[in-house]
Amino acid sequence: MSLATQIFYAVISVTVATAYGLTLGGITRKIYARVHGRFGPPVWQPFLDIIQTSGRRVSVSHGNMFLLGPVFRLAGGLGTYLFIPVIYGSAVFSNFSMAGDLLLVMYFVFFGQLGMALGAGQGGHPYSPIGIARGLAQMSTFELPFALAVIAVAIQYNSLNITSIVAAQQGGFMNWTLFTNPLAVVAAMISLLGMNMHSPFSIVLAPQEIPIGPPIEMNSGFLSILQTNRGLFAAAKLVLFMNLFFGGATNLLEMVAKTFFIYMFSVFVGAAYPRFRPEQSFRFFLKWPTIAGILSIIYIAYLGGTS
Amino acid sequence: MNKKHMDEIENQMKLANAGIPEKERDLFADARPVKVDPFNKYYEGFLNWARSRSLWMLAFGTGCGAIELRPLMTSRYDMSRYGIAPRPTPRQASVFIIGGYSSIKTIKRIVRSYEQMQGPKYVIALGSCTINGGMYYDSYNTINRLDYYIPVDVYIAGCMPRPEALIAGFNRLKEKIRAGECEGMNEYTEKFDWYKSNQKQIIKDWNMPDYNW
Amino acid sequence: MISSYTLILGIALLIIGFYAMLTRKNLIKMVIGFSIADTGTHIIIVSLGYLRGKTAPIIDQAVSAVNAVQKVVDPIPSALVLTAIVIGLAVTAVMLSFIVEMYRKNKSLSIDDYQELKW
Amino acid sequence: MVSPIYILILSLAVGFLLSILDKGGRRLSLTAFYGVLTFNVAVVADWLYRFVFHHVPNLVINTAGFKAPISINLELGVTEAFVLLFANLTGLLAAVYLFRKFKESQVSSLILYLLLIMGVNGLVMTRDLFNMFVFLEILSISTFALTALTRNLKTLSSGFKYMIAGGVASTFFLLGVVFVYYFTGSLNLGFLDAGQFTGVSLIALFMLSVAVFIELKPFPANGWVLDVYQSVDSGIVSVIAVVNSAAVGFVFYKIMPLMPQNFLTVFGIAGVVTFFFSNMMGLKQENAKRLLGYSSVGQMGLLMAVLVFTANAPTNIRYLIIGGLFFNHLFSKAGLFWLAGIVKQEKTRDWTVLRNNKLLLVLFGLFIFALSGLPPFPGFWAKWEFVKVLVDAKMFFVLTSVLVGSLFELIFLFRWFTITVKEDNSELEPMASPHGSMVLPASVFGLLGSVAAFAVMKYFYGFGWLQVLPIGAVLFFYLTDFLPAKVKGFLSLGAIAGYGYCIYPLIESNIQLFFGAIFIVGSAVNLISTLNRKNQSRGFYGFLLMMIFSFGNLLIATSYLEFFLSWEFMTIASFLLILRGRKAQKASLMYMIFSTAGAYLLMAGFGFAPAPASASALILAIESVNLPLISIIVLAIGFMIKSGSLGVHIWLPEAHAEAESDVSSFISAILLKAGVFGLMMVAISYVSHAPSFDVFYWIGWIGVLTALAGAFMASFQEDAKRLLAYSSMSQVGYIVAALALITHLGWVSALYLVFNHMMFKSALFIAVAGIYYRTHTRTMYKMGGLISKMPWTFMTVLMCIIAVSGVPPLSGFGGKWLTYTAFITKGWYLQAGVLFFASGVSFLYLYRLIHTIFLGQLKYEHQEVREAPVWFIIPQFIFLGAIMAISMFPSLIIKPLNVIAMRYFDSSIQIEGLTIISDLGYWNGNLIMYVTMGVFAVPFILLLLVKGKTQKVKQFNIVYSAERPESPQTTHVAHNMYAHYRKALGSWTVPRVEAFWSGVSEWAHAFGGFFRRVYTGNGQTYVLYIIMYIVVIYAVMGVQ
Repeated sequence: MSLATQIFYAVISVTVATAYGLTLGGITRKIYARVHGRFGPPVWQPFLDIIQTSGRRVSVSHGNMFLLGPVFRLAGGLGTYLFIPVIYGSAVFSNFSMAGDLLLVMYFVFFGQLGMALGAGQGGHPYSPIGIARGLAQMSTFELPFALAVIAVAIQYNSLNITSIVAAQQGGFMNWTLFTNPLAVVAAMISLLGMNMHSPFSIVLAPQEIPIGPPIEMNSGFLSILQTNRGLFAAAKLVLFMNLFFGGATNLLEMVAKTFFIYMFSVFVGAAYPRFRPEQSFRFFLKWPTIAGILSIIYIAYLGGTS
Repeated sequence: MNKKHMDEIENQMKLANAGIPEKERDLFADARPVKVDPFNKYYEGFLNWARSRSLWMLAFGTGCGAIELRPLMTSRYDMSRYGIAPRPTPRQASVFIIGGYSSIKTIKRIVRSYEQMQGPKYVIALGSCTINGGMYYDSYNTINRLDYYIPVDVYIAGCMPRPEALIAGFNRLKEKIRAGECEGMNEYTEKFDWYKSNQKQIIKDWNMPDYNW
Repeated sequence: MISSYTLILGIALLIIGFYAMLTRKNLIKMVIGFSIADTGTHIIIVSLGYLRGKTAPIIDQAVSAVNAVQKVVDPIPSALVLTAIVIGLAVTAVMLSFIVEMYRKNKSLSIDDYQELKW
Repeated sequence: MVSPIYILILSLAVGFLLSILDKGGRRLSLTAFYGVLTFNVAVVADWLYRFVFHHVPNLVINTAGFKAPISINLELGVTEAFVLLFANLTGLLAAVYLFRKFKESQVSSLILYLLLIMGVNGLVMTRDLFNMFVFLEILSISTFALTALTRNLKTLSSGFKYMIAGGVASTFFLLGVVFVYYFTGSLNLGFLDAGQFTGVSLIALFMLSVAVFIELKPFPANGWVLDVYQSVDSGIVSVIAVVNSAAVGFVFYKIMPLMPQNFLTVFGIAGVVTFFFSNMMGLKQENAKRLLGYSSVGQMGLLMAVLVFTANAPTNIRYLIIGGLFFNHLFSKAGLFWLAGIVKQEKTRDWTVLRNNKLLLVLFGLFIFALSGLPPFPGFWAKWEFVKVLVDAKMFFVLTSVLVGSLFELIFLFRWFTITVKEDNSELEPMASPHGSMVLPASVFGLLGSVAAFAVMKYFYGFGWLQVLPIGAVLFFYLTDFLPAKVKGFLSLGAIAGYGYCIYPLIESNIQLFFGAIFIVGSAVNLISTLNRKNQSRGFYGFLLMMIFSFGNLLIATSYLEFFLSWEFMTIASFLLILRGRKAQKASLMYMIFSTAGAYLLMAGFGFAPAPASASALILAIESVNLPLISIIVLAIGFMIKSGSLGVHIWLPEAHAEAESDVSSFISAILLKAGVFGLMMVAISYVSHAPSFDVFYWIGWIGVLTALAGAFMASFQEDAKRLLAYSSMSQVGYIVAALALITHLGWVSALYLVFNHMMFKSALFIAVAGIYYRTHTRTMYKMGGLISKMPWTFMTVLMCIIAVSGVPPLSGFGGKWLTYTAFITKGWYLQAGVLFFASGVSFLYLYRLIHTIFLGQLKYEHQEVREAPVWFIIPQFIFLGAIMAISMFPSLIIKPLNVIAMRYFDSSIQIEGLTIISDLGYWNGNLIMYVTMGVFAVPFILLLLVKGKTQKVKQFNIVYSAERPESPQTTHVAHNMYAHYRKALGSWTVPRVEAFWSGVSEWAHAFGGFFRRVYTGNGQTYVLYIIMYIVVIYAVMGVQ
């Protein structure tokens, strides 16, 4: 495959993922509205919002790092997505997954978060660091159960290569990690709640406490970049979870179906629960999902698991 | 143009920021806001369409009318179906709803918040008080006409206007946006000195920069 | 071989001396105790060298150099004790001179009053 | 060729004549006095020279024309001559020291002094027990009288206690002598042997030996001597502590052959007990001379123990141990007592006045270092060999007590040292310039100690110049200290280059080369930052070079001793460097204590280890050494102390934070790696000789928990350097854990992390140094918004924190990838989970570091701050360049590391082009870099398209709930940034280790304080102790 083809495929892949991610965002808002007893915005509202924010004629910048923050963020989202093979067996959607394995994906997630944190930090607004401090602290805690789950998966399939993990889950839904290693999936799905930052783990944006936290100074084009990333990054995370725990996907439809349901899990939880205080959230992650993660490792590694 | 001349022009573009103490002057930007024209007619038309369908409202209840925004947001009237959403920071908001009477103390905050919004930005003035002072017309502490101080796009009369009236106001705003008539942002820049002198006339403790970027 | 009475006397004096040193608070009495113990030591030494019925190890008219070995007690303890007495005397003298000085400085003869240095 | 009998005769004769001579003027009598003392030294030195170099047989002097046993005889052999030389020399120097006193005092003190010296000489030489008693009494009486040289209540009362105690002891001695005679019929040592003492006659021997032992001041029957040490004039005390003790100690040595084994064992143990308790009680002591007293008493106890316990050692080793300890104690203790007389300050904390006089300060340091048993002084070698002897004899109780006691001693000595060097002395009156006669003796001993140190190194062990080089560096820069700092800095750079050139041929393997790059090249680059120093920066470069050369010497050390010597040099140098920090008193002390504890463990561990068979460098030779389990454990703990592992890490943050800014980078980036190097050495032996107990499994856990705890602690720091210090701890935890995997991939990742950490932590510390240089604060919340003022530094910090955190595309990710892969492959799953957690937590402190310093609100006082000086920027960018290079082309570093690790294991990774493939996954750093660049460019262009007309605003132009910010201070969120996290973690964040160690310290001090209550100050009690001590010893020995 030539580099040009690869880049072309990547562009398609990214566009689809972004569009899909944004649509999911719209659906979320719709569902939230329905839970509230409202009609809710149209599903394509996120697209309109992006156009609106990109269309502002002026913007303010607090400095170079502020300017680069959103760029880092979207680069992080793009990179994360591009290092994941999205559809098993598809050339178009295999992205740049030959650059690295699962560990690369897990660490590339931080690329954007770190950059965004720096950009927001230069904004000089006190709410930004408060939000970031919460975000980083929460991230450190939900990464633990997620890492444990990933380790369990790596033990189970004896690989950190996402493609081979997906390959190992082919041939019937009973081969999915969901069924072969349910504890790991429990741990990972709970940490997904934290990653998606819906209630009860929405302590970073927390509109009523620290008006949207880190991106409080983000405006116009900067914000539109962040909004784009929200869509793309959400898709990337979902695809990763689908690959690791739900047997991956062999076509676009299966991908959409599976990721939709994975996403709906956090949406429903988010619509149903009020927000934790920061320390409650941290403690929660260090308690139940971590225990589940440890148990999954014990189950897989020491009790013989499914092998 | 030589360098000296350039510097002179630049200095003219600078704001004096006389209200803030010497020590803090370096901490505020002193640039003058400039007029920014639309890029292209058709492109602007497209953008205006999107803007009209994605109105981000600054969650700043300046007066008693803010009480009417709650039913508007919640299930009874649900503004979100029109693409109207509250935003907690003026940096991201595009619509500023002045919720009724503005005391001198509040107008200072209104000016600051308005200036911090990134254009194109729109103002909906709510209730009689913003039009002619309403029941506070002779108050020592309340302004009578809001558009002396910031450009207003839509007035919604009434005391109080009901959420239905608000929705009607929003629809009027949307029409105006789509028609390209909402250039309050540029109006403010063009008549910047006039607005400033009006504002400074009533705000005595002017301890902020002349333009709050 | 040991002339037990003198030995017992010596040991008794030694113990009395130590007892005095341990129980008397007065500095001079302590020195006296030391002297008594010293004397006890000397008696022990002499008693160790004493042989019943023999004479002092001085070679004169009574004891000729030839039969000295049969007639005299062991001369070495006696020689030792002479030295020890001298040394004991010197030590006692130094002690007493210290006590005089100490009394001049502190106007007290009780050992309890000289506890400034400790720990 | 003068017979030593003339020493006695002349001393006695001149002693009697002095009062007559004094009539002719004090000058005359003093001339005669010093003449005799000099004569003594000359005679003994002459004899020692003959004994050593011409192998003259022992000299036996018969008196009164008869041979022993009829008459008293004296004997002078090499040991006697050795002891006498130093006793007489000390006597002479102490007399010189007392010169001004002697000029004014009564002539009788001169006479007494001569008698004392005569008594010492006689005591050492005589072979007759009763004669010994006589000399002992001569010695004692003259000493008693001399205590009253300065006559005040304290000296008199302590002298009286001394006399009472001495009287009791001599009574027993006399009884012992007589009983010996009674039972054996002989008083001459030449005609006595152990076989003659059986049954009831043992009592005679018991009395004799216990009396001598009491004279040697065993705990607790030694309260009187402490009072004497504290109160009596320093000159006289130096004589009592050194000369008298030496003589009496020698008496003990002479009667030792008579004693049965159980006597010896009890005395040896009593010696150890004395050593242990004296030093423990010393912890609480604040009076300088009394402290020295405790130390003296302890040293004598140690000497007794050594005499007893080295009986089976080879002769030359035994001489080295005994002689080393004896000489070490002698010259350092005498020197310190003399200094005490010069300083005239009672409290140790008032010794700060010593700083006025550089020569005395250097001497003080020298004596303290010698007394603590640090190289190159003789005590070090003695202790090293003694430990080996004890280990071989399996005397672990003694070993432990001696090492712990030594540690106590080191603690109070170094506390004293750090106080003297650092504590504020503005309120004290400056010290009067001392008279030359008082300084001379100490200087002579300082010089003598150094010469002896050099002699041992050169002639006993035959070390080459490379091993001596660290000391050479210090001396060189001591002499050229007047040069400006920049010149010295460049000289040092040149010296490092030269040194590297010299040791390069000695390097035999890749692993040495790798650590050489870390130690030498890393140091050289770090050294650039020191070029920013102003003025002369006295005493800095010497110690810096000493440290760097010691690093290098570690690499090429071929024996345990060489390794340990370099290790100790490194410790000393780094201690002195840390001590330079403005508030580093406590930090450096803590560092020294922990380092020394580690060093003692190493000493014991090396003692257990069988000697390597091959002559190549230790790191290679160790491969074939089968280290016993205990050795592995002890060595590993020793090395882990140096690398700051959890539990023994508490020195680390203090030392890093309080050292000077440019020193911290050395400590963190390079010094910690020395610990890793040591641990690697242990692991190499472990690879081929794994014992049944899996030590490295637990080391792995410790490493992992260190990583986590370090990250937690770092997140809660307000001080930038402390934060970096805890970060170092965390990172080294990773390294240790990876090393402990004992797999190919584990070692590759450990070495990769070592390299990486060296670079980014150097750069970070230098960056913080630059910031400190400009802002004069390390407290992060006092900074903020510096990005606009120090963009280059920001750039470094940004890149480095990306590298630390392991975010792709920079080199840190490689470390994470290798580590996790290695852990999962090995099967250490839960450990990997903890490491993941630690890595997540590391984001907290990294963000805090960069945000609170560079982002947020710039403070008023920093409006005028400029970019850091270029000397700070250059090394940062050198490291940054290296980081970028290995990020771009990871195989540059992975390939050599792969080769290094393949020496011990089969390779577990394949390198295909630019992709590195493990059993579990793969990683292509190059492609990641390009993809990252690509995905970075796309949003950047996108942003330029959509951002509209952008106005650059300033720090107060923020939305602030429709208000304006009050001040930068109140707007900058930085203080206690992770309060919620701390709250959530609750008891996890309680610094238990600190609490534990402060508890240990408190308990040790409390015990010291408790036990020293036995010294009530009452002379009568002391007599009681002596008598009870005799009874107890009697009971313990089981004599009928």
